[in-house]
Amino acid sequence: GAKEWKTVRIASEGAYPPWNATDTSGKLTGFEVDLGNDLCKRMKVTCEFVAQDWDGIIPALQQGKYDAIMSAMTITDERKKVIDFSVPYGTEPSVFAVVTGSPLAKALNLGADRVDLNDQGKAKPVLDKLAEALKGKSVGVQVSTIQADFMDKHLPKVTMRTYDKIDNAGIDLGSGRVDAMLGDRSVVEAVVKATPDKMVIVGPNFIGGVIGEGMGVGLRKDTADLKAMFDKAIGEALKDGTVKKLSTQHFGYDISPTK
Amino acid sequence: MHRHPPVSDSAPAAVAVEDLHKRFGELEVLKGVSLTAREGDVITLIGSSGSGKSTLLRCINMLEIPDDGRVVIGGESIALKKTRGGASVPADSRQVERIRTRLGMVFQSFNLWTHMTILQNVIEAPVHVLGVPKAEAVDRARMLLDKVGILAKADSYPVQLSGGQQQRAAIARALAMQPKVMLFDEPTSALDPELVGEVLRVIRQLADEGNTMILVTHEMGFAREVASKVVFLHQGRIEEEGSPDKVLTNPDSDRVRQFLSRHLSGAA
Amino acid sequence: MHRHPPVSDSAPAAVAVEDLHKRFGELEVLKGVSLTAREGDVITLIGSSGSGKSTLLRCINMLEIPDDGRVVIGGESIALKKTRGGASVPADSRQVERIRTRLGMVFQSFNLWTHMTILQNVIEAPVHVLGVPKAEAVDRARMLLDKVGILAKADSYPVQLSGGQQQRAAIARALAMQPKVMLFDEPTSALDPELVGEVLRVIRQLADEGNTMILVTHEMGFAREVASKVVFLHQGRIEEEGSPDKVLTNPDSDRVRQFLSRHLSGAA
Amino acid sequence: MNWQLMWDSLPRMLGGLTLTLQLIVGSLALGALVAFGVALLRLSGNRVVETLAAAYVFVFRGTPLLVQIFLVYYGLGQFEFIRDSILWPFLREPYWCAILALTLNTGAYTSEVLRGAILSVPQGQVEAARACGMSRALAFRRIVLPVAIRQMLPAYGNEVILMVKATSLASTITLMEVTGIARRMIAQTFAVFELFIVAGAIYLVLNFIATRLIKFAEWRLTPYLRARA
Amino acid sequence: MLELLSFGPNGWGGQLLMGTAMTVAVAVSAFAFGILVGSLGASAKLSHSLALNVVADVYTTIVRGIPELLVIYLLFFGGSGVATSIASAFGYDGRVDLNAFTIGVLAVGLISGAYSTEVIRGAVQSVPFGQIEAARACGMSRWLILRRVLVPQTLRFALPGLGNVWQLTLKDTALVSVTALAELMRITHLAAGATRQPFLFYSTAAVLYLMLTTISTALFNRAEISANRGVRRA
Ligand SMILES: Nc1ncnc2c1ncn2[C@@H]1O[C@H](COP(=O)(O)OP(=O)(O)OP(=O)(O)O)[C@@H](O)[C@H]1O
Ligand SMILES: Nc1ncnc2c1ncn2[C@@H]1O[C@H](COP(=O)(O)OP(=O)(O)OP(=O)(O)O)[C@@H](O)[C@H]1O
Ligand SMILES: [Mg+2]
Ligand SMILES: [Mg+2]
Repeated sequence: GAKEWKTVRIASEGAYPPWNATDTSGKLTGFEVDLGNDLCKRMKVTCEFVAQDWDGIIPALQQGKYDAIMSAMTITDERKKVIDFSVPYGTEPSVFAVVTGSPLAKALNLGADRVDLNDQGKAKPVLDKLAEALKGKSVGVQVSTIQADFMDKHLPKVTMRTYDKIDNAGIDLGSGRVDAMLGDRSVVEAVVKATPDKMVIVGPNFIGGVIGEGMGVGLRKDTADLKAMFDKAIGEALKDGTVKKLSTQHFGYDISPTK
Repeated sequence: MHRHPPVSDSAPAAVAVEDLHKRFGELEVLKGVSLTAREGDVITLIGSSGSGKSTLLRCINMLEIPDDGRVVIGGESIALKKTRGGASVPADSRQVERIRTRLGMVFQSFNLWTHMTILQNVIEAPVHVLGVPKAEAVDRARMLLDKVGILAKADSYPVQLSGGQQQRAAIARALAMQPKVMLFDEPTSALDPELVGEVLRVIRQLADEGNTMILVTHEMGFAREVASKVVFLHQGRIEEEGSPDKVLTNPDSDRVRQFLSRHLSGAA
Repeated sequence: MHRHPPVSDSAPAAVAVEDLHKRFGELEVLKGVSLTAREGDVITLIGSSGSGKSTLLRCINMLEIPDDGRVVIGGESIALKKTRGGASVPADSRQVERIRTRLGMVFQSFNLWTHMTILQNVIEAPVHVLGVPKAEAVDRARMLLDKVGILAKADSYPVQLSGGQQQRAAIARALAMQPKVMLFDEPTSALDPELVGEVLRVIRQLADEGNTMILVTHEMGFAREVASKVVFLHQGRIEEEGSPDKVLTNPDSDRVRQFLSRHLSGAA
Repeated sequence: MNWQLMWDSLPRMLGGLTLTLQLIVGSLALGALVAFGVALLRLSGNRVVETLAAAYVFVFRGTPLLVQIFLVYYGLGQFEFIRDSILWPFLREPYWCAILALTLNTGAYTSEVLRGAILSVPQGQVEAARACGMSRALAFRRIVLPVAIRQMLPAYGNEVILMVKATSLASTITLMEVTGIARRMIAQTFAVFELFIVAGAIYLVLNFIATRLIKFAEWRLTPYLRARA
Repeated sequence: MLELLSFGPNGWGGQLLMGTAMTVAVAVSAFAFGILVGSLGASAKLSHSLALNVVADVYTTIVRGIPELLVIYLLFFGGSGVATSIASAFGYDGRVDLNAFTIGVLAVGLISGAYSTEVIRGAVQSVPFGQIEAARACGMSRWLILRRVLVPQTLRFALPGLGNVWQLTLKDTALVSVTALAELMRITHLAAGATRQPFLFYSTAAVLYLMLTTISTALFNRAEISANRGVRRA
């Protein structure tokens, strides 16, 4: 029988600002925490946020240590095989960054602002050009991410280096061990901003395909009722502009998913 | 000179060893030894190096488990059983522990506990095995250390003692248990003549109080003085046994005669 | 009976100890000992337990560094210096090492190397210190082990040996270096009379070949047989020294007389 | 449990075995050299040298290996003069950074194990050697070291096992050894549990072999202990 | 930059301090638990029972042989299940949730215990046999010999090894960060991520770990000195 939801325990990494972070008093903060609290209010349940390391975040959900994940987790087909997702509450393109003035800074200017990987016809020529430009180069990504999938699928011949944290890829980009890095736009921006004048974001924003349909709430497969509740609450929050408001507050721009 | 009187045959047996065999790998060290020590007996084991004297003593308190034969202490036979591998082991380790409290042992290599002072070495077993109150054990220990002349070293650690001092500490440790039977493995090897005389006196006193002793020695003079019976061990067998006068002066066995003839008569 | 002849006073000094002092913390163990051993001398150190005999031997080959005084080996004085902390240390460790190759030592506690077989124990120093070819060292080692009667144990490890066998292995190890001077700390304590006679013969032979020996013993008979000079140590000082006949039969000192009177004359 | 996935992942993970083995053997061999040198320095009697050696051991024993790898790899690359030096071609490579960090780490631990073993050799054994006229060095080489090495084997066995596992941290600096590959596959399948168990089994087998080798060495080198029985 | 380490509202000082305290709490509990397990393991290994030998051997081989992270994951994901089924065997139904601290202590303690087993076994075997024989000859029971002779002497040989195990345990607690327990390493990750100052925080963590090491090394040295009394010549 379906259980009556009174409290919902939500896990977040707490180390991926501005999506989620931990403040100096040890409390979880960030866009997803604010949004999560809003969603819970709509669902008439009490929210309880739990910190959980990224590596074990899916298995611990399956184990029932908490009921939902809000941790900038992109909805992908692979992940859907093991857990359910709500409708997306945010989306972010993936982008490359390189060292200022490196030859790649020019070569990666592929003449497109936005590439939707679902649109194979348009994406193909851009990806070919990209592969050509990165031939013999190395790219740093974070382990277990959609960007790693992107490299595997679209740039299998390019050397990929995987890092625990995207920040570390940034450090190696700075010291010249990798030629480029690839990550979620907001996070890459933060890395670039932390080392002013040293790095730049180049090339198009990649969306769709392996980059996924955006970030959703991760849920166990046996809690369809909770998924329905989240879907409904997210729909409302998108409609009445709450998502936009919170996102502008945390990111400086709107990350609401575009239909 | 005070010689030890022979103990009457009717006195009860304190230690009886029957047809003991012990093997180390290929080497058969004891080849069927039988021996009886009655209450008040002082038995001296003599024999050449490697003849199995230490091994025999160690078998009596089960530090080595005999492959065959019986050891009976105060009428109680120590039960042994065979493991599947064919090795002998005590059937009941409680029994062995209980019996050992009645057997004192002084090792050829002393084996003082290095992490304890001399006093602690001496009170250790009385306090923790017999449950003697600490204060009482300390009093007795100091008395014993005084008796063997190393009271001044009570708070030293074994490494700080000379060889003879260690040996005397080992003797005091064994006496502190007030055992009915004492096993001494060359208790005077590191002692000078004066101290040998002192140990002799202690042993005699213990024997007079009805205690039983089995001791290994290389000093024939000491053997003659102290023993009620002398046993000569040769290649794992008893070659000859009897009163000191008999064995040491007028032995039947050629081997014993040869052994004694090599002895430096020069001394006195 | 073959007694050791007194060595003439004109023979060169093999070992000379001058006004040696040694302190362990509060305890002054040697309080100014002077002693000369000429080539071919066999000096026997006797004295009660704790009187400092082992310490004196250990000072001679610098296992203990004397606090004061000199040690001269074969005319060469061992140079000592003081550290800032006030402790004595050898000025030149090479010199000490070189001199030690001429000094053999048998320890009271044997100190065989447990990780080597008996044969390996004996050839170790000749091969690695003196550079004797291995085959030659093995031959000599087997000869020595045979001499002390434990050739059969050549491939056993020290733990597998009886006390007397270990002691004989230690003697063989010391002899293998063919030292000019031997220091023996109770070399017969674990030996039976037969073996004592054997060791006596070895020592005599070495002395006849002009080697020098200083040995600690508790066996007065042995001391009398073997020594060209007997030294009685008492509380860190030399109480009396002289020929065996003199010291052991007719001592000047009351202390020595008392020591000897306690000796069991019973033996022979 | 997804048994099929576990079975299928095995060949891919074994692809990282060569790299894992290189890291293990390389850092253990170099680490043993470092340890030996450092143990000698620590017993040298020279105050300055002893303090320096002790400081090295202190720092590398006192901080998590993860932090050490991180500081060696990301930290050194921060300095302009290192990037311009002749060392950069080496330090640029995560492979050499991993070997360097692992070597320094195991060197510190092993030197402590060795030092403890040296100090535990009974004094009488050393005295007997000195009394034969052996120099400090010779007595050390012939008596102290052989006894110490035998004595330290169990503790060194622990260290070897630790190093086998420690190589898995090389994945944090982008090396695709067994764990690196496992994590990459987790990124694709999210089967954390299954894939870590497969990787764990590979390390278990490696360690099993390592412990048997150490046990064998222990058995070969200590006939005198067996002699008791 | 140092403001980031301060104790003020914008500084991570308070968190780092609490993280350090948590690290110590986990490490000490796990080490103590590990010594207990290690003593049992060592006695099992030294016993004459083949079954106990095998059990102890399997334990040390597996727990030492697989990466620590896996042990922690296994307990993190499997521990509650096991605890729940144990509880239900005692008639309690409902889910037993082990908290992150308990899991951390159990996991790190089991790892630490496997290493302690080996250290203790080795130390027991280096106690000279004569010392035990002397105790047996006094009629001491196995337990008494253990307590009065074997343990004090073993301690002397085991202390350096246990010092190493302690260091290991202290640093293994860093891996418990995957269970999101707020110990030093996790706080460091978080602070580094939030402030984008990885070097500052990783170096600070290194210094904090070194401080813990300094204190514990001093304690171990004192223990060693007292355990070694009477061993070397005065
Ligand atoms: N390392 C040490 N620390 C403290 N005291 C010591 C040390 N070594 C020896 N002593 C003390 O020095 C004194 C002399 O010891 P030594 O070993 O020289 O005696 P000894 O004459 O050889 O006696 P024994 O005949 O019993 O062997 C003894 O009282 C002993 O306790
Ligand atoms: N653990 C052992 N392993 C193998 N052989 C041993 C062992 N213990 C003793 N032996 C052998 O058994 C024989 C008898 O040894 P034991 O110690 O009983 O002799 P002993 O008569 O006491 O000699 P000693 O007078 O020299 O002390 C010796 O040959 C010895 O080598
Ligand atoms: Mg014996
Ligand atoms: Mg002495």
